[in-house]
Amino acid sequence: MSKKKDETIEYVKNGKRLDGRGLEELRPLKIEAGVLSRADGSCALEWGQNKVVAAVYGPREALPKHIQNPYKALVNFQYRMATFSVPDRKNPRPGRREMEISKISGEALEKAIFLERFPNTTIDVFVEILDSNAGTRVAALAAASVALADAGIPMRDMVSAVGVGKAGGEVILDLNKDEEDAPDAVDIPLAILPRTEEIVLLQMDGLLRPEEWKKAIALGIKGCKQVYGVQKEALRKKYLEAEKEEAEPNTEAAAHGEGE
Amino acid sequence: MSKKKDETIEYVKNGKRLDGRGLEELRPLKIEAGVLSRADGSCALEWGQNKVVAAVYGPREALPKHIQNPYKALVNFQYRMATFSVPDRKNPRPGRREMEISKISGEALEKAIFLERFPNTTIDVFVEILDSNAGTRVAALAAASVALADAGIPMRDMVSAVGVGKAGGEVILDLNKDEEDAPDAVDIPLAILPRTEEIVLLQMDGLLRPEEWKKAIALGIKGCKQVYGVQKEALRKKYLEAEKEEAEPNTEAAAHGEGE
Amino acid sequence: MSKKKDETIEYVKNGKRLDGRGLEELRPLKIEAGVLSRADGSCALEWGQNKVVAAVYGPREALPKHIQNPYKALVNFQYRMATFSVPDRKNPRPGRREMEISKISGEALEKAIFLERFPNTTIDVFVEILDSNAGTRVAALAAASVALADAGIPMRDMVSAVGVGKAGGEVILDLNKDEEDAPDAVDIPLAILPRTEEIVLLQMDGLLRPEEWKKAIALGIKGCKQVYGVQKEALRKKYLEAEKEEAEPNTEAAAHGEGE
Amino acid sequence: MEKVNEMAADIVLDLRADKVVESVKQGKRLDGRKFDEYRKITIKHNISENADGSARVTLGETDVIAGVKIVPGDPFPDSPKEGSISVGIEFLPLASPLFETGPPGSEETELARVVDRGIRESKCIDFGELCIEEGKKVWVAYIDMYTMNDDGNLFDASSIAALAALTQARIPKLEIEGDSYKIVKGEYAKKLGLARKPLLCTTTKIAGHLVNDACFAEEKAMEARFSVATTEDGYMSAYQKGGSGSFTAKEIDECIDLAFAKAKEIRKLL
Amino acid sequence: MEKVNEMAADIVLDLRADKVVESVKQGKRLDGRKFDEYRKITIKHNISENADGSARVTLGETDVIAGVKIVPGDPFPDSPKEGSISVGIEFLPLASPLFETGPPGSEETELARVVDRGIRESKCIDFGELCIEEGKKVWVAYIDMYTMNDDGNLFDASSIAALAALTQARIPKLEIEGDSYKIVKGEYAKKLGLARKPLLCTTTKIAGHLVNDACFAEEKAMEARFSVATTEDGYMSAYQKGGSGSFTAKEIDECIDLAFAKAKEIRKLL
Amino acid sequence: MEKVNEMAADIVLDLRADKVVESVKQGKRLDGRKFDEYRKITIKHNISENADGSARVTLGETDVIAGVKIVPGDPFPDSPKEGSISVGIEFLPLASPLFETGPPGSEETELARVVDRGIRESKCIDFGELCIEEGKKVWVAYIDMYTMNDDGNLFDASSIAALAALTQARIPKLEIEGDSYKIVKGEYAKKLGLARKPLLCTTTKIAGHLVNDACFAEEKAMEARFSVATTEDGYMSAYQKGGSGSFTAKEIDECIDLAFAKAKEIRKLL
Repeated sequence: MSKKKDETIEYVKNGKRLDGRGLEELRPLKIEAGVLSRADGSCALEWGQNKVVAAVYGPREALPKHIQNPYKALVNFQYRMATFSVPDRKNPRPGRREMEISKISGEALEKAIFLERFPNTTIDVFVEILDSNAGTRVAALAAASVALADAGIPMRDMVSAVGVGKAGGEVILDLNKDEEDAPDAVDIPLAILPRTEEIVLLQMDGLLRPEEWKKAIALGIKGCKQVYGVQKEALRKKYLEAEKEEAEPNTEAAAHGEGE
Repeated sequence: MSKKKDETIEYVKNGKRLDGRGLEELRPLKIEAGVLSRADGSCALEWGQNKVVAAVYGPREALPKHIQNPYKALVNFQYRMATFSVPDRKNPRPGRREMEISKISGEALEKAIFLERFPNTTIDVFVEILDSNAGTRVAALAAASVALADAGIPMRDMVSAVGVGKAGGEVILDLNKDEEDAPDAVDIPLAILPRTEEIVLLQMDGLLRPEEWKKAIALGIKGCKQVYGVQKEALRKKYLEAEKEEAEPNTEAAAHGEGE
Repeated sequence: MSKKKDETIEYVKNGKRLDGRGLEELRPLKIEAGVLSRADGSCALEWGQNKVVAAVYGPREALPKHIQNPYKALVNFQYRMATFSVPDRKNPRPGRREMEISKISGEALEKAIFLERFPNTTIDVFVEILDSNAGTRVAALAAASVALADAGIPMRDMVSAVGVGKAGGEVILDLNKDEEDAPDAVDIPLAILPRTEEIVLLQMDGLLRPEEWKKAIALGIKGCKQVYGVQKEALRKKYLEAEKEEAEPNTEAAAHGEGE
Repeated sequence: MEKVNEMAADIVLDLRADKVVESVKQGKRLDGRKFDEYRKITIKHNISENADGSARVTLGETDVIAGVKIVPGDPFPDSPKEGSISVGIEFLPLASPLFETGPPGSEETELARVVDRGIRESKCIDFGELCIEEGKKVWVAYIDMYTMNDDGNLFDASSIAALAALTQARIPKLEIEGDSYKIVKGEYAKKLGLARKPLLCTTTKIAGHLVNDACFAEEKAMEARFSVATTEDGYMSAYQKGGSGSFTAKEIDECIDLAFAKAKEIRKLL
Repeated sequence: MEKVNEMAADIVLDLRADKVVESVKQGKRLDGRKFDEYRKITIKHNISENADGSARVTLGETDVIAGVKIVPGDPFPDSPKEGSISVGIEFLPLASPLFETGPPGSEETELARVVDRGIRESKCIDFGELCIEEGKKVWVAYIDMYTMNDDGNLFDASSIAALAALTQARIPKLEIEGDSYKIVKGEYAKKLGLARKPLLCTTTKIAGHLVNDACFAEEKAMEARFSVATTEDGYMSAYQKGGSGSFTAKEIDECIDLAFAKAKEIRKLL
Repeated sequence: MEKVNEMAADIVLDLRADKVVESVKQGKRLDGRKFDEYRKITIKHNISENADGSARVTLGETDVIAGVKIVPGDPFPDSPKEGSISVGIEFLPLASPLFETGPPGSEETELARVVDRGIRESKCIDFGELCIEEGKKVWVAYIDMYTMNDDGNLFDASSIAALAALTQARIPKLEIEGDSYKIVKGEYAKKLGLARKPLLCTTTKIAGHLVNDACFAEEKAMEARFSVATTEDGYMSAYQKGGSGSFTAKEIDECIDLAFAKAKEIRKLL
């Protein structure tokens, strides 16, 4: 809850952060689409120490029936952390934090998907955090977005996400855990539709001045677009592989294709 | 659970109780009907330190369907205490005590309502205790009864309720918390239909002799009738106001009328 | 969890065990069929200190409907322990152990019952442990099997069950609690269809060598057949009594027959 | 052996309830008992060796088991010198086609709490005697009841079973080592003393008549019930009215008289 | 008094939402307010004597209660010298036909956590002052909110209620006896100090327009909402975007300006 | 991309199960494997830095993750000098269209308990070594497993993943300050020693034939399964029979032989 804060650390020195990054530099980001055979779409994402797997099922009939919306598909987003993915073992039962993140992440995806094409259905998005070091919710959202595209769900745009914020007096991109524990830390999870820059997820905690916010949002949008590049590349790679596979059909894959 | 009892207190002295009341005197009782706009009927009640809000919804379709009774409406009573309404913070989850009170309070209302007119429906009665000092269940029932009438639910009679019992060797009306903690305390929540004096709720705990009971029941029925007076007055006042409002229609109220 | 093990005890001495039994000897076993009037079939079983009551309801409609199997009846087995049936008071909520035993015991019964005759139904088997001293799951299964027969459920065969295992270096039948706590204890719950010797339940925990297993399974099958004898005798007795009752009809019993 | 349709079962219950009402109106009960007559009561003690006290009680075909476990626990902050009791019941699904598995419902909760009050408020157990070390450790007596067969009047059957189990209950022997406590398995320090024997007697109102020890079919036909816990020295320690009907004050007085009379008879069996 | 059909209720809500949208497009709100205008706000303090601080807040017909209980608890292992707060809300079913009884849902959880962050991150409470004994005991301030009537904008109403309750909250008097602590009932050591007064202001987006303090019907018509907690000394301590729609960066800036301006007005009422 | 109808999905599963049975009757498996042949096994260690040991295991397309957290906890009263283990699995809904969110079901419980027994009963972990202070504090090793993709034989995949995670697991460094314990984040005292390497091997019975490492379609067609945990020094530490069918004693013997042989091969990969 309350973080132990070391007041003596210099979070930024000569334009470099504790881990050697520049102020506007992302941690290494690796995305792979289509990693699970049973899901309709899936994605593995590594972002610094964060390790995330996302899977999409649907659109499938929403059950029980009384939750169905006759005008559009529901988005059911479930963000969960493995018990061992955090420094202190997490209780296996989903907590309030996971519930809140799931809710707003689902809402963040809604604008991106052509939901009205699939009335009475649900699109289930499951994300599991296997390892963590600050920024897992934006990692989860970025992975979910790729998994949706991998599932062939028709979308207006990707959802690209990044953390932005403040530590040691500077506005910085993609805070890691040490930075999130800074005495003056501000954490701003942000997600946008990269083509229109529409903001679909935005939270903040910490003490922030409006003028700092102006810097942060500009940097955040820049960061989201970098993430967008990696997302697109992952999908391009998957698409090329799929084309290759189609050219050389693979019986083994066919034998396991019942789920799709 | 077990109460700390001070053996040296004189609970009744010269016909006066610790708080200055006579043996057969109620604490101050204030009832207001129609205090919430979304509910079909509602009531705010203050009784000594006790502070209660009741709301009624229905008759509305009972769901899930398999709970429906084709011969009559169900009464679903929910008595709940706010976490801060008691000396030690209450666990927010409903406890066994709240479950028991809810059950018998719902049963106490059944005889008063023409349930057979509304087959397959449920009449939901929600009562929240905001502050407490002994006697909240009878306060809840008195408030619920007014809220039912406010909702226009057809009733045979009000349900009027009071606590009666014993402290310091005397049979007294409307015990407060100090009296409930007396070493010889007996607490008897009682509810009747005031016109016929039929008993619809009756509990007791403590050590009581049959001869004391005879005194207590007579006093209790007297007390219930006093409560009945205040209930009727609250409804009369609401009815007069409603008539006044009808004479001078109010657009603001109309704008919020969708729930009714 | 971890058992306190006394390393100095001689579990077998001159072919006799701590409680005086021979290596291949069962504890006293008593079975009575048809002990509860509301259930469709029932059984009381005492096996050493173990005391078990089993009841069967069904085949009855499986609800909610989506669990129904159009080809066969479901078997819903619920093994539960009373809070006071064990040395340390058991939490009243069903635990993981009870859940596992319920699952595999239900599966053990499936092969014995002509399930395909009762599509869309459930056969509910409830077993309550009132007192325990090692081997309650096999006691439960033996009792359940008799209760099924008592309910008139058509069966291929009984399910007969026994514990077999190792303590003090010897392969022994029907371990009691002292033996289960031996430093080298191995516990093997076993259930078979006695006519074909088909194994329908088999678990083991402890450190066991394959050659010890060969001895154990032979002994276990022998033990199951002894249990089978007692099961048959209980049903024969009930059947004779039922015949007698039919000859001299009893109005009192008739008055309580609504559940059957 | 047919697939029982739930609606069909409901209709059967309604028909039986109608018959009960008709019969009571004519001054008779379907099973021939007088209005204030209990069914045959059996009490079997010590039915579980692992319990610190236990009993099985039948009222006709109604069958309830109670077991007591006395366990070291933490005192409540406002009574550091007192132990406590905890009473629970589970309506086991083996006892009735109408009982389902799940967390305790409102009927179970009501029953357990009424039995609890009858015992607790009678002061039959001296909570001060259950203190192990002031403010640190006390004995908690868990009284857990289970239904085996429900043919009506579970309130009285449970109350008798709970009291019968308590009369047998023994407090375990305790080894104190520094600031930790350890129960010596299978050994006992002494019996749990009972200063009084509070017993609940329930009277139902069927077709305007007061009827004791209602069987299952009679309960389906009742308007309301009233339970009173009485002691051998002339006290009442709990009341509970249940059901959608009502009682007059005069009827309550009759119920009280019945409760004293019936409890006196039952107490002899303990 | 008719049996309300749920589907019928949904249609009514949809129709009202359509009207809201039409009206907003024409620059008007159905109840005549300006886009940035709040409904009448009332704050009533100390509505529960058993609470250590409490308040009831209405925004028009929206009605929320908050109560604070300050209780000794265990410190978190990584902050042995600090107390803490815990914020919860229950959408009581008496407040709306759409609320059901049950464990907290995702909407309740979101609201409670946003109000929590607004308070916690503003550092208005000095957690160090809530230490009783380092590593052993600290004060935990439970802030529990309940909806009484939902006519929209529960976020802001809850935030105001929570802050109003906190401004009144007092820390109980404690008697320390050896290594146990006992609250002296009804006596207090001091007020809970508040260094800042963070308040949440929520702006909704309806038909592309930014609208404050949305009533229930307006919420049904909104695309998205954005909440900002601001302090009197020019800081923001929490953001939360909700809903399926989006905001531009420029709109967010406007929401922030509105939040500072509106919170300043509301703070005067505390 | 079509809306999948559940009934349709069931029919597809039934058809595939029929094909599996036909094929096995002819001595073949649909994917060409021999009856006793496992799919390709991969083991990836240390997949989570925050875990004290972790691994990801694939059996063909079946994909399971296990992580270990070693945490100070209270000893059981009857073994004050011994630490313990706790094994759990969650069938994550991302692994299969048939898995739903919710509390652990009976299949998850069975799997976790069988993996637990295989490890615990093999005595591969010296619980005495997990003692921190007798009667006060011990280490508890939580082994939590998650399914990533279910293409059958989750039992064996989970058992391998759990063992692989344990082989890597390290006991955290502990600072003892008075009577409180604090883990030094990111530092370790030593590896968790493993005296044996118990591995579960599961044989299914399909159309009367014994088949190892059943894929998802084969599991739908199986009559029963039998799992045996074996150690490298010739012991068995757990059995579990599951499913509605039966085994003969002779078949069990074959399953045991297979389990020893297969575990020996798999152990080389660790």
